[in-house]
Amino acid sequence: MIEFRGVSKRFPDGTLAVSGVDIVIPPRKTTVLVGSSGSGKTTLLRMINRMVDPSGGQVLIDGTDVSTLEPVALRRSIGYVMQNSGLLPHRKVIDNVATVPMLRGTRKREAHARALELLDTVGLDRSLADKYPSQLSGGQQQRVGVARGLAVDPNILLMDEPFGAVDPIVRSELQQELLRLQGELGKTVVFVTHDIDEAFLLGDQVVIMQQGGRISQAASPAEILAHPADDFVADFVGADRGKRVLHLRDVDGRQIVVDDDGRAAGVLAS
Amino acid sequence: MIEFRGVSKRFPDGTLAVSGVDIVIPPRKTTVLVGSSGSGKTTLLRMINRMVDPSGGQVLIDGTDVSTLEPVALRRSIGYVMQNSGLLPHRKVIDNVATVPMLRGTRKREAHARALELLDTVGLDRSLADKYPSQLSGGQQQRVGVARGLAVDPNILLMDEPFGAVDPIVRSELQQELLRLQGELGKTVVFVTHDIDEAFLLGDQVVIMQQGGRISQAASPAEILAHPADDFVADFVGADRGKRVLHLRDVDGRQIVVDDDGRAAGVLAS
Amino acid sequence: MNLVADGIAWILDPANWQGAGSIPERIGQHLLLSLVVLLIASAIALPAGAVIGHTGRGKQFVVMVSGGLRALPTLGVLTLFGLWLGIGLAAPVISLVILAVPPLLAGAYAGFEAVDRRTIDAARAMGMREREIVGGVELPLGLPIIVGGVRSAALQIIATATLAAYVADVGLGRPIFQGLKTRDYGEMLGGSILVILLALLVDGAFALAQRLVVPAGVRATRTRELRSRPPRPRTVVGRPIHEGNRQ
Amino acid sequence: GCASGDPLDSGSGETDGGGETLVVGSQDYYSNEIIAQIYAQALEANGFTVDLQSRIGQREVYMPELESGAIDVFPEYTGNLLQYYVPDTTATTADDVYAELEGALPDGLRVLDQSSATDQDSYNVTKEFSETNGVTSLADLAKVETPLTLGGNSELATRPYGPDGLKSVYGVDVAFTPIEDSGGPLTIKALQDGAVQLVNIYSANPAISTSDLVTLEDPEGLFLASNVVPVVSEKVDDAAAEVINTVSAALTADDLVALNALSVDEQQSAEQIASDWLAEQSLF
Amino acid sequence: MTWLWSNLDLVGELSLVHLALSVPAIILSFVISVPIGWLAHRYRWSRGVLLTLCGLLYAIPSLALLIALPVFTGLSVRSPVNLVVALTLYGIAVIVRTAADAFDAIDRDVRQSATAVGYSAFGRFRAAELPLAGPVLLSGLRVVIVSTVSLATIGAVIGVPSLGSLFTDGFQRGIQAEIATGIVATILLALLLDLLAVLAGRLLMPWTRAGAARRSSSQAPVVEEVLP
Ligand SMILES: Nc1ncnc2c1ncn2[C@@H]1O[C@H](COP(=O)(O)OP(=O)(O)OP(=O)(O)O)[C@@H](O)[C@H]1O
Ligand SMILES: Nc1ncnc2c1ncn2[C@@H]1O[C@H](COP(=O)(O)OP(=O)(O)OP(=O)(O)O)[C@@H](O)[C@H]1O
Ligand SMILES: [Mg+2]
Ligand SMILES: [Mg+2]
Repeated sequence: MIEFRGVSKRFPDGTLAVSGVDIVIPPRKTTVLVGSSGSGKTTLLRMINRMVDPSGGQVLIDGTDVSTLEPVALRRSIGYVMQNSGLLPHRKVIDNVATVPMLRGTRKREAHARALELLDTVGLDRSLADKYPSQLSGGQQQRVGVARGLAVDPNILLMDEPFGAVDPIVRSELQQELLRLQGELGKTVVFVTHDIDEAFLLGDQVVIMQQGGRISQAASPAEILAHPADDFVADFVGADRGKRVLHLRDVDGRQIVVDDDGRAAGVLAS
Repeated sequence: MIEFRGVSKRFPDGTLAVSGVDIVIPPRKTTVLVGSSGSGKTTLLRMINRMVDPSGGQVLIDGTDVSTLEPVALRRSIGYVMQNSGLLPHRKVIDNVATVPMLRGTRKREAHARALELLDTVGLDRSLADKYPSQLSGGQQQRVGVARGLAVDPNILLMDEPFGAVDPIVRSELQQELLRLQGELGKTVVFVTHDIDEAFLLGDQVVIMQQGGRISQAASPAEILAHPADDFVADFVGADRGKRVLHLRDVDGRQIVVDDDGRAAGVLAS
Repeated sequence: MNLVADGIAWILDPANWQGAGSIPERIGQHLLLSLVVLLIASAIALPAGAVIGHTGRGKQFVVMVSGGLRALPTLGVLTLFGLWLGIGLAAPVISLVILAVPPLLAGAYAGFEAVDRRTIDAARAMGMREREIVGGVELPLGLPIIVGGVRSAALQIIATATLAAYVADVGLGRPIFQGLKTRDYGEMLGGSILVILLALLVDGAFALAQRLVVPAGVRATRTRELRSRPPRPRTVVGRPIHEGNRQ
Repeated sequence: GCASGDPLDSGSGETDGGGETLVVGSQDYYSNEIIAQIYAQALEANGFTVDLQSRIGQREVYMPELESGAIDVFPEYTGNLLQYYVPDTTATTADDVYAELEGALPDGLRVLDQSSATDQDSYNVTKEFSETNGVTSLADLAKVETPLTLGGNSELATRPYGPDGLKSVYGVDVAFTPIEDSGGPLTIKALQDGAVQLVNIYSANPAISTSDLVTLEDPEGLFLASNVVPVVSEKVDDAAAEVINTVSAALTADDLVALNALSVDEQQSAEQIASDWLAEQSLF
Repeated sequence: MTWLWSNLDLVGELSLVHLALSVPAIILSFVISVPIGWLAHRYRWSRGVLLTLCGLLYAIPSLALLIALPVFTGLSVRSPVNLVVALTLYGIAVIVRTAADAFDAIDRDVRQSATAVGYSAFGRFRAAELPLAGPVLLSGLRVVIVSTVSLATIGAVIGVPSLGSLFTDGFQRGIQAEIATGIVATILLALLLDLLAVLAGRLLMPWTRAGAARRSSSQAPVVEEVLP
């Protein structure tokens, strides 16, 4: 369990990126932070592995204040996946995946063997192990990024817009893959996105943030849809799909679901 | 009316970006080209103003083969809006908007007066006229880009992922603005996106392209949803939202529309 | 250290400030020579760099020429041309021009190259002609880097123009050579100090110029680069048809 | 061949106490290099180990090294060297100069026998200039109406026989243009092009005859006699001195001009010229 | 040509001497500049000072530096070490800025991800920053190689033998072939070392080739030496 208690962050240049955040992130579930650009999602996420230290409040992991933990050791125990994968471009795929275990002292043979297994886990062919990141497609790179995040079998996996830079089709594939993986592994996943659809798809808990790093609502997707906490949330939830108020319309005998603007959203199962 | 007749494009390096495209783009309507990355959308779009010349086939505007037209004059008669706005960073907003009219010989006073009107048209405050592009937000820059595209009152407006790099909320705002504008002005708009939602929202006609620059289906959104031409289209149309097959579920007495994965899509109007 | 003091004493000695070969005269010669060289080299290198940067063709040429010319030892070129052309300014001017071309070419090329391709693409799509793009977009946006190249060249010219004294009775190289050969190290260091001061002064002036030529709108962005949010990576499509060259 | 040895073994010959290796140096001047080569090859032929360091620049650079013991043998010129130590010397004849030089050298350095070969500074004009102005001696220059410019290495500007010496001894006013090739082709070209009217060329320079120059007489003894003389350190023992003295005795003034001609006109290397000369003289 | 054939030994010897002068200077300036460049990159405030100081070196006429250096080092003017030190200083002037830029140019994301996976500060420098700066550092090194080899000839004027001796000697004796040979030999030497550097770069940075196969745009810039 990760807990934020009255956490704020003001950067040296005066930007207030996060202010007064109280939230509990339940274990073995996926929590998605969603909000528009600059709303402090990344900052919040990075406080968990001490890439950013809060200027006020506390971040607790299983009851321990992270500020008492040694940052390097802490980071090595937490998986981190970012947009553009953040792979080291000068290391082969397998070395990238094996980085953290080897930093923690695992022997190269073992670390590589485990890395190969992880490639299977994330659905990559083992033949890619000896390639450099630049020789992979964006989607493949992201998978490697996930494999690297899982390499030390961490309890916590932080993902910062991991699918932000890939194709819609590939993104959809990766999302399904993540759902499958999470079903198998049951990590505590904290996932950042600015795409409300992705948030609703992946999140057990969705945290909607607004400018200034305040939390507008934190709840399950259905709950948020049914009872948006305020106009901002209602707007934000609706924003990405025009309106979320839907109607049924008959087209050639099929029930098409359309929104307020008459735009097609899908087909009702018959 | 813009017409593509058996148009192909093979780049000097051998890439076949567009192959055998036949399509008619109706006047005063919005046609959206949608497809995943590399499917040839941009290439197709740029054939209209001769930024790319087809290696086979013809592109006709109102019956005239564009290859008989002088490229510079042609481009000056067609509006073009791109991602990242493509504004000249060293010119003030007003000069950016007035660029093409002034290239065509309009006097500075007139061009500036017209540019100010255009700022109104796209919903920008006139006080922004003397700012530089870098001093505007991404959304404002895109509006300036649209204003610039409209500056010579062109019949045709080409838009290449104009809202690709902005925030979801701002994007939604810009989409609404474009719908309003198009309602008022009735240009022939050719719009490129990789976002099927955006395509369905904006397009009178939606053209779905697949790898290798072939057209899978060109029809109205509802038509595509109801009768996808093939598995690729069905997949693509569904891809972006998980699945488009929807069900109704009761949450706290409200009818929530969910998809196959149980993910919330919206609320049915009661 | 007292050598430096000797150098300063030489500079301050009023006897060195008058008559033939006085300090002001040497400085004037040095500056004039440097200026002439810079102008000639610019006339050669800047247009070439601009063309290559604009078209994107011939990048290998820039690498080769700037590498090759840099490898040309100035002393060798100077002596070779000195033998051909005799004493006087011709040989030093030629060898200094060769010295100055690589940074100028590289600067001009890099300046044009550095302009965001998407901006140029947009300008072309709007219907700007190639020369309008060069003059109205690439030149103003690339100017800071181009001036950077000129600055770098000017610095090297001024420092190396001392070698001109090897074959011509010109410039601040004279006291250096003379001091060297007569063991008057005060004179030699005095000359060197003057060259360094001159170089610093000119460098400072160029640094200022470089700031001034940054277009206003571009300067405004400088402050906001704190975070990286790359937009979806995308290709710029096609080698657009330039005006006139119909196929 | 044994030209420059290990490049990173700096000039400090004292590094190891072996004592056998004699460091022979030469000026940055081709003629001097030939003589140094002759010394070196003669020493080697007689069983000495020699490290030849050619082209060490001008006197100002190498003299301190000789004084410090980093160089053991150096071909020098009596007059020029004496002026280096006694700028206001009044000696002009070869013997006077040699005698005074012996006393002027700092501790640790001595000169061996001087050779009859000379290579002294001399002022030259073109034959045409000589004829039109009727100038054959430095004294004649005073009556020339047109302004005169003297060309020579920049150190000439401050030498006692430079412009100041011309003025005080012969009453001749000259401007000075430095040409840094020690009376080489650039100097001669400048003279022929008329950029200068008067040039300082070493008397052993073969260009004086090949380029049809006239060497002006020096009735007042402005220039000191300057004979080739080896300056040596204490490391040079009697046996080595004997070898070098033999060479000095054999080298004549005409020889030197001829050797220089081989270098400039035939473009032979100093090493080659030296070994040919030694073979021809069959001294050892 | 005849001059060259009869003096091949001399040219070969001088080339070796020339190498022995320039290679240490090249290596030294590289080894010294990388940490300085890193400092300039890491601590913004130091950047202006460090880069200006290094740029200043460039303004010192080489002859003056060669004569003045011994005052500080106590070496003899024509000691090769003296020349090596001077060449090293000029090399530093060229490469420090490139080094700083090389570290600046490292993708922020990669840097942050290295931090995020738990590299210590030094571990990150060694395992990520240094290799990633590699291609740009190499381009800086190549400039230093070429300019150092070319500049080393200047030593001939103060009596340090090198290929430059062919210039001073050829100049005095009026042998153009000798000077031309010196020039060509200098260029060949520079190109040879440059080639070695490129090959070493390929060997040490295999990923740059792998990347080039896919997208050629992300290579090191051609142009390094432009002041900001
Ligand atoms: N190192 C920093 N120094 C100063 N301000 C910063 C820094 N990092 C972030 N900020 C500012 O803090 C605010 C929140 O940034 P953050 O990166 O957390 O937003 P975000 O929600 O992740 O946005 P995005 O969707 O663009 O990634 C922004 O205004 C940002 O400019
Ligand atoms: N100038 C070019 N030379 C060679 N190939 C090119 C060129 N421009 C585009 N291509 C290739 O042509 C194909 C189609 O490119 P295009 O940019 O039209 O795709 P797109 O659908 O617009 O993609 P995106 O969504 O990424 O913008 C791609 O494979 C691309 O790599
Ligand atoms: Mg973020
Ligand atoms: Mg595109």
